[in-house]
Amino acid sequence: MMLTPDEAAAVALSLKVATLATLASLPPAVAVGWLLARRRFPGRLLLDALVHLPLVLPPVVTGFVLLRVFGLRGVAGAWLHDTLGITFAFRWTGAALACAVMAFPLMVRAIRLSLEGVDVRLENAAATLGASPLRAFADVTMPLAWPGIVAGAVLGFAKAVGEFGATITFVSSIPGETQTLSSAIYALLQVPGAESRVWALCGVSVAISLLAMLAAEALLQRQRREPAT
Amino acid sequence: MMLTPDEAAAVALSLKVATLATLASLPPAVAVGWLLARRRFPGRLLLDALVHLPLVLPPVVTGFVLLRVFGLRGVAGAWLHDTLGITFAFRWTGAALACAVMAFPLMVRAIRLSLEGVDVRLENAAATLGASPLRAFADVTMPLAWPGIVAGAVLGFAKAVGEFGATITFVSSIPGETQTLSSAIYALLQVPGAESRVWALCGVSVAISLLAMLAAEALLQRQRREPAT
Amino acid sequence: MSDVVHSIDVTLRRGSFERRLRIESDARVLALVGASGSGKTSVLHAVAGLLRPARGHIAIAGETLFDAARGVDVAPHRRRIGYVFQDGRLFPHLDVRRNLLYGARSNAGGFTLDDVAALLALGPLMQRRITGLSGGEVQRIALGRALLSQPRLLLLDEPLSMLDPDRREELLPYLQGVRDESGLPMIYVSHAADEVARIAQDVHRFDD
Amino acid sequence: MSDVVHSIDVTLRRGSFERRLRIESDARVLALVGASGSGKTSVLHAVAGLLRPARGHIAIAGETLFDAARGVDVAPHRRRIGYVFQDGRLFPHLDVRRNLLYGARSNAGGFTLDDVAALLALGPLMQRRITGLSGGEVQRIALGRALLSQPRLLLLDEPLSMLDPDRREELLPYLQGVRDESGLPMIYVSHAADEVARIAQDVHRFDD
Amino acid sequence: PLTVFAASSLKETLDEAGALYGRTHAVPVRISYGASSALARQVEEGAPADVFISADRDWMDVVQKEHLIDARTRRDVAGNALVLIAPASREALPITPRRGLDLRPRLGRDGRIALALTASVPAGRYARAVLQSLDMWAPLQGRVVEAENVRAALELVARGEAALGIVYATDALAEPRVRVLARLPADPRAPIAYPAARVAASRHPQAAGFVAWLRSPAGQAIFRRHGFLPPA
Ligand SMILES: Nc1ncnc2c1ncn2[C@@H]1O[C@H](COP(=O)(O)OP(=O)(O)OP(=O)(O)O)[C@@H](O)[C@H]1O
Ligand SMILES: Nc1ncnc2c1ncn2[C@@H]1O[C@H](COP(=O)(O)OP(=O)(O)OP(=O)(O)O)[C@@H](O)[C@H]1O
Ligand SMILES: [Mg+2]
Ligand SMILES: [Mg+2]
Repeated sequence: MMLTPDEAAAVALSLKVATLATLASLPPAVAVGWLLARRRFPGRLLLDALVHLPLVLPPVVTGFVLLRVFGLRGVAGAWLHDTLGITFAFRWTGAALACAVMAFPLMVRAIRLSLEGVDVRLENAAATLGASPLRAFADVTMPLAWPGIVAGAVLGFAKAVGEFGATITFVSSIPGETQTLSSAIYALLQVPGAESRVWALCGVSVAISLLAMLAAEALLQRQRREPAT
Repeated sequence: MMLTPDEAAAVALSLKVATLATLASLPPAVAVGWLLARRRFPGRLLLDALVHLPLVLPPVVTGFVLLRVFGLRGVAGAWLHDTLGITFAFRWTGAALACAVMAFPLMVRAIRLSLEGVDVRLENAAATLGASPLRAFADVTMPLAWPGIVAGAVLGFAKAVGEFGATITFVSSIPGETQTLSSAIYALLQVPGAESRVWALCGVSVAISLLAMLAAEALLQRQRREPAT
Repeated sequence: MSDVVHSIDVTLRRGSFERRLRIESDARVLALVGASGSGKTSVLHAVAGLLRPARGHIAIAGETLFDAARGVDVAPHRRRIGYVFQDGRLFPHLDVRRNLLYGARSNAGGFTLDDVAALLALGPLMQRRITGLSGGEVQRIALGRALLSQPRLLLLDEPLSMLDPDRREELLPYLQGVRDESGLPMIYVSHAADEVARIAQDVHRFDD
Repeated sequence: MSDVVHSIDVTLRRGSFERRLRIESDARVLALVGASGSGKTSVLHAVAGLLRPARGHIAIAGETLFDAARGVDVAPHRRRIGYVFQDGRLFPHLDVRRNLLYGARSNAGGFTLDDVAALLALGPLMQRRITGLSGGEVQRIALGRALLSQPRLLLLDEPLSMLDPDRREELLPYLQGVRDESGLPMIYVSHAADEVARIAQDVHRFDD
Repeated sequence: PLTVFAASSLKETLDEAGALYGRTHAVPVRISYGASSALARQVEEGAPADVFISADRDWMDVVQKEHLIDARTRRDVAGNALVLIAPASREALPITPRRGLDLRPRLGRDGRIALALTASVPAGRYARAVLQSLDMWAPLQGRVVEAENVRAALELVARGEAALGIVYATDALAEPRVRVLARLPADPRAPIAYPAARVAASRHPQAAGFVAWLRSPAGQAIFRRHGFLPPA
């Protein structure tokens, strides 16, 4: 199976977008996951709901909201453009933003779940050994929540590869710039008789995610503890 | 804000669909999550990949595959219809099937993560107390993995409420039969000047999920253990 | 009764740890003593069916629990063993009462919840969650839970190590009573020489 | 030195458990003894800063760690306390060596990894994962880890309870040495009367 | 009820037509909107549709070839035209499309022109074909943003995210936030048409009648009011 230049560009773009989206949203996902797992504060449920929003709303709506906020004419978009020189609209970075937003709830849930499972007593032990709360978090909490962080990253990456509703609504589909693998597949689906190409591209999509999952398993294996009896 | 009869029907349908999708996919999600968490078998990675598929592919593709497989002329669809009298095609049950498939990877991940965190030593303790593996699973493993099961159900429910790409492709968007809240929102997005109705329906969508999340928090609270020091 | 009660001949392997072990004893209560890390807990695990020996056999009170040669390996939940684990292993999602009653069988003449609770002074803890229990409380509940399952064999891994002398003084005679009245076979691991001397009729020493 | 070393006057609350406790002692090594559940571990937690007293103060060797009235509450990680927990609390994601070295400081004349490993016979375990360690092994590593952090106060919660008599006979003199040479204050919880008698200069008994 | 599968871009018009037909013919009409491609595939899989209305002829041809529609009932029920639009918020002079016209000056330094997906969505395909036939396509490379559907392209222009856009005349009429700069000439080889037909498997007695009614003066009046052209 040969890819057309546009399709090859879409594959490369999807990889880039999904990777950036996953890496960039991991730190805030850990932060929010930690807040939800460990802190009780007013507005906690609101934060929880907010995080879930992109899951609950049709992706197109999320894309539409992104357009309004981060578009050239959007409140944040205009400001970012004018003061920091950052533009999301019609750029691949915008695609990454859309994917990150869509993947965020999945990542937060997995990470939060893992953090909830970390034994606070071990963090306390680290504290008696001189570790500041931040150090204890880095030395003990994070490594113990590792499976959840990896799971969150895998889910997020897979979602980012598959996402297109929010992406196409926010940054449209510009070949070579914002046309991801998924938007290419979507477009092909509407062309009579193009089914075989659809399956070919789906195969590429699946292969990418399979590789990501293999990488994740490898990451987990390295620290998997043999179960006790 | 008043809902039109069609919209009210869509809300009711979404509730029905999301509830059925979540409940019906929970048991297989637990089973698959357990397999992935606890068993090493040939094809494990394949199963893992298969489960993630609906996340990786654009929803429309998943819907298309469902249509081909479970449509009235589809292999499985025809068989189910002729022998068991079950029809998914263009029925609300089909919408539930689509939502269940789309939500499945999210549920499995959360559940698997929790199951991996359950201390095998406690299951062993249950065994010495006379619990068969199945009993130990029901008495010890499941309750300890409860946070993950609830998290999986919440994610799945939220996803089922928000899902429309696969649904609309599989069962269309027939008012009163298969038009869910999300497909109604999507249709409205196509109408210039209908934005206020879009936001109103989004509000309903968010409210539903918020309620689900509140219910989940309550479910978790009931068994939340105070952390040790 | 001069039959062999404990007949154990196994090779145990856990990672790099490997040990051949032979015990033949006609004592009801057998004590295992030996250095830390010598394999005492591993033996109890093997008897309970939680650690499969690389070879050999395990038969207690005439009943074969494991025999590699004959392909016998009774599932742990069918062995009817009351195992007080060294690390407690209470179920964190159940309160104290439900922990005690997990696996409990009613048995004419057997242990009852009220007896056990009174003996182990667990009354005030009954509705408590497991988190926050003190070390000795955990140990007492673990012991109670094992007794209430009406086992046909008791495995005790340092069951009194975290108890104060007073409590220990109450429990030892009780365990002696169990030994003498019910004739229940026991394997008892302890580092306390006095305990071993008072409860065990035979001592197997692990030479390191 | 006849200054007050341990000056503790606190009210501790954990769920339904509440206890007022007053200790004034000028002994370097103070033992806490008392029934299971009487609050010994809770006191150590309070001294370590892991359990905030409802009121009162804690001052050890002239340093105020907690004082409700004056609003002093030194963060746990600033208290420089070596705490051997009753439940071990080794880090499951680190191997034995990295557990020992977690929090280790180099200190002229202080404890070194080699000394501690030799003393506690941990050499062969260095590269091992935590899972699968025996009860006594866990206890020894926890002790080693606490010593290597070069603490200014040692809290020992039944640190030898799972060790065989031989090992205990090696460790007790060592702890006595630590007491006599470094002058490190210690609070020692144990149910073993002989241990207490040999290491502690003052005993606080919890009346239940 | 009479079940109609119709292209999304017909929503307001058909909602009105369906309601009117329902009232005058005493039959409830329910309409499922979607992409023509998806609807055609659903008809292939035995969807309970009585009438199929596509946004282009290609997908209707696909189902007709498979004998899934009653070819005798097939009719184009409306036509449409493409218009070049700009945000109403910005001053913009009308444009006269002509061969080789370079639109880039009208886009500004980094402005974009919004179309529906040019490879697949009918409106996008039509737009691209017209631009190509006028030799206006090549200079726009790198300036085209392709939206999921024509209404999304419309929204991009309405919000000022894109400086120009090409949408249906009907879309521009419904959206006050855009102004029409030019009406693009029809491409005689690919006329914009909305074919409707009775689904072959339908047993609804009024299916063929509904298609015919859409061509009737009453039906056509609604299409006209929403800016559609009469079927060619
Ligand atoms: N997976 C493993 N890999 C290597 N060694 C292991 C593994 N699991 C257990 N061991 C070792 O097996 C030995 C025996 O352990 P066991 O728990 O039976 O000792 P024990 O006699 O009960 O000691 P203690 O009195 O300290 O509880 C220990 O040295 C332990 O570290
Ligand atoms: N959250 C809680 N709610 C109620 N009681 C609690 C809670 N946490 C701890 N306790 C109780 O506080 C008491 C003191 O516990 P602590 O661990 O200090 O006892 P201890 O003296 O160390 O006992 P042991 O010798 O058995 O280890 C125990 O009875 C324990 O059950
Ligand atoms: Mg042991
Ligand atoms: Mg204690």
